[in-house]
Amino acid sequence: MRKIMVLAALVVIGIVLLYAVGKMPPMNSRNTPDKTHVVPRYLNEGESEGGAKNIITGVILNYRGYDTMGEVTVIFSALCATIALLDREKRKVSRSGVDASGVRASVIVRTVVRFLVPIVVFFAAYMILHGEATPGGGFQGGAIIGASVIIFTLVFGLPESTRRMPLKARVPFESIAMLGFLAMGFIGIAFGVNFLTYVLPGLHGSLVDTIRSQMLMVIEIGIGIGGGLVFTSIVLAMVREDEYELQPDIPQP
Amino acid sequence: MSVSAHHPVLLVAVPLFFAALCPIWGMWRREACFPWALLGVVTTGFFAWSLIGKVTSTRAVTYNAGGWRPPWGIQIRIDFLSLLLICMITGVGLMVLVYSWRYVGKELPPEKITYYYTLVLLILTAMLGFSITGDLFNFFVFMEIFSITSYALVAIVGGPRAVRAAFKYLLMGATSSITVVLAIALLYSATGSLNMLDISNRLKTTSYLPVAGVALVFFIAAFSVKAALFPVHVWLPDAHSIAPSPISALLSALVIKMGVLGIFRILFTVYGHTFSDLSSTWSHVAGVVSWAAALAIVLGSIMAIMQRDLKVMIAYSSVAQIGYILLGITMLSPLGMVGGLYNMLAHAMGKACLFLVAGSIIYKHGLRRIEDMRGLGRTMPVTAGAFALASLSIVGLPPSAGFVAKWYILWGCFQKGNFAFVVIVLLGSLLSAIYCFRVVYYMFFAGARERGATFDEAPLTMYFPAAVLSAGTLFFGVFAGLVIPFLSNACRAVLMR
Amino acid sequence: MNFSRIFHNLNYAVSALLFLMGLYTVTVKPNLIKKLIGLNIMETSVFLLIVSLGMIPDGQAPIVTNGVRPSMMVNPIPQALILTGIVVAVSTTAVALSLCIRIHEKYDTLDAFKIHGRGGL
Amino acid sequence: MNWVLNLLLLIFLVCTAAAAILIKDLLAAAIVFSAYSLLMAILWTQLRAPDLAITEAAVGAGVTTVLLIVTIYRTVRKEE
Repeated sequence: MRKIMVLAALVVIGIVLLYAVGKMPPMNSRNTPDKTHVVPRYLNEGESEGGAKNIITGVILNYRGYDTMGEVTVIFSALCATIALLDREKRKVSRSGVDASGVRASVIVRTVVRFLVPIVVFFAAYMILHGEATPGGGFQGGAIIGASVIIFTLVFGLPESTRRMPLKARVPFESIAMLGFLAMGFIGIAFGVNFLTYVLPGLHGSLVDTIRSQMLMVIEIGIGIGGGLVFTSIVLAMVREDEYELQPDIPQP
Repeated sequence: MSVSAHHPVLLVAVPLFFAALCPIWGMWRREACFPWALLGVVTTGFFAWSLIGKVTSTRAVTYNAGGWRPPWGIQIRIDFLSLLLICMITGVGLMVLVYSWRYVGKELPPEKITYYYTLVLLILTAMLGFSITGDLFNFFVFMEIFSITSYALVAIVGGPRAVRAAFKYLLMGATSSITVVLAIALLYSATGSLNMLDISNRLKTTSYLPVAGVALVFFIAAFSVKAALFPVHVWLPDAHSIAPSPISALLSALVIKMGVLGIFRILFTVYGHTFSDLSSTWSHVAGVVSWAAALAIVLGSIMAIMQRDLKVMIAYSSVAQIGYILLGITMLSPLGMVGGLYNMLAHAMGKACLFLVAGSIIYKHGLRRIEDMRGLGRTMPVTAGAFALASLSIVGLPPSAGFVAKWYILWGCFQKGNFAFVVIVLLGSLLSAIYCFRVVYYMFFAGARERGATFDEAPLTMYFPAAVLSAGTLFFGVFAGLVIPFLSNACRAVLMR
Repeated sequence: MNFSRIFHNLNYAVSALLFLMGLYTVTVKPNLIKKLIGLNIMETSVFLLIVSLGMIPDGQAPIVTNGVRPSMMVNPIPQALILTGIVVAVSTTAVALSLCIRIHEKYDTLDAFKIHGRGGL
Repeated sequence: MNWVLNLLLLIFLVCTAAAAILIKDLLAAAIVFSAYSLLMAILWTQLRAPDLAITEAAVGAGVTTVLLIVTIYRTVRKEE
């Protein structure tokens, strides 16, 4: 009964959607409203005004920087929500270096991961720092940092990764993405221009561009570190297994 | 440019700053979180206060984030409705925060307190940002922040019913969020812009009006879920009744108003200008919303009467009151709209007060069932008195703010000549009188002897906010002239263009 | 209904189909994790729609490099919006999964019908 | 944009989505969902959105899948 009602509703929604698809501007054409109104300025002036060769980076950090501030707040609130629901990982856990079934990861996996993680982190750093000119940026870099921590945790176990990244070191930096945005915004206000304006008055020549790219870089690094730590903390809070605490240490082979 | 020109953005930036630093304070010392959050809300309240004069003297205060003019950048735009909402958010938020101090200390495990205050600051930030933005996608971003935080706050205590209710809320809320993105995508494809006023201008000339019409339907459907309009209200009674009481107050008084604001912005700010092809779709959508709202008034009240648990009853009453607000707004007469918007204010204060009172009773005596409230009027006079005053406003009796609101709504119905709605509004008031005064009766008049007449009041920081809020309903009933002229100007401007 | 236009807008039609599949999963499937997978499918389907909006014939990625003129670039706004959208999606999923863990602790099942009785969620 | 590749990717997308919905084993469904995300990433590179493709590959296929798997590991694996 419920299924039939749902299916009927879905059919109605589907017909409405198909109707919209039939009436929508043709795909893959140049003369649709979205490509003639706001975008030309972004594409033509994006490098000089927005301060980034990668127009998307310019749009998300500069033209729509306020949105991106909201976006980093979204992941921060997701972290707060996860912690509020699940609590932080416990600090003292004794069973180290084993996976869930109590089996130590093989030496090959451990060695490979030990070499892989620095490379992945290095790649993430490249992505964060070079997001201005190539695809990538703070979020992508942050997600990759998070992924590297996940790999590390899977192989070396939760205690090892909480030892490497203790809670006290993580908490102050989790909100750094928002603080980066706010700091740059307040600098703008202090100089008498609008919030999140990177072109400060009273500067001349190439200094304007330099200051702007430095400010964008601060925000980008903030997003990278903050995003990476948030993903790390969410995953660590979720993999926390309460049974870990109760079991004695397994002797290392 | 002086600092006062930046107040619109500081309204978001300052509470965000406080929220960002809250976990760090909590790591140092848990007790530091409450004063820190209080300081944040008070500072934000100062900015909201400072905007009152500016907004009432001009039609709207605008601020370009990043210094980019509207179609290219994000514009913050504070009109009178936004002003009303930010005053409500900071005011009710402050009261709820003060109330939380003792309540949370008892109800929550200590390790969750830090993140409780962080989440409350985040939810207030997001609602402030949502009320003042003039950009559709920014609208969505802030909506996501307050949605995610409210899912977590509902389940923060972690009882079985709480996590179940929170998951239900999350599923419906997330589905509606996705629908909002879909609608934004359709509207963007038809107009090529994201600024609300710019979209509204471009809708006059676009050749893709059918797409915009479909987007309108999706928008309204999605925001109806956030506002808990009648057929999609099913998450509300569970979530609002099981959440910790200060959070119930926050959700019922403010968060569902955000859905109403979404419907208002879409119907009037974005689609208000469009005529010709779209006008029939538009008026049909408004008609459907007003009938759903009328049904919500009747059925929500009936469900509230059938409840035996006080908080569930108050939650169902929210469904009915949202019906009043949306009925007033979608009636398309200036008087009705004034009534609907004024009811937002009245309901925010009244409903926050009712939930805080219910929380005090749970805190003090652990009572949830209405029959168990006998004699509380003697032992907890301030709390019970606040409840009685606030229920005057919920029912809509003079001299409360709820009376003014319902009077205007009724007047609007007469103006439109829609007598079915007249009957429904009056019937709704009658039904709400039944469910509210039943509780008042138990508190003050039934079986007082069973409980000792000793004074056994909740702590000061708990009955004071409730008393302030109920006094607020009285104040805005007597001095409705402070707000109504501006509201009616705003409504006439919205409807006449 | 204009079927040739629908076929031309194939990406849009497929994203509409994926949206419906996701919605079906969210409403009908009893398992909570299944519902979340459906939610994610819905989300990505909308993202596909928005990204497809920005495409132009022989378009290039909107990155200023040698030999790419601004008129050859695809629309960057949808991409900027979806970047936000993806992060929002993963945030919602994280919160929902934490709720799932708690629900499993309390009810020892993730079946909506067992948790809620007959009506399901 | 290559029409043939686009069409193929769309077909695969629908297939993986259907599989992720229909498979009873939640772990397998999560893995199939990760494949779906990767296909979406490839489609986005075809639509000239490299930034999005990287994000979707890292977040959609990586982080979301890991979160799903962690949850499945802590709860139940089979859909009853």
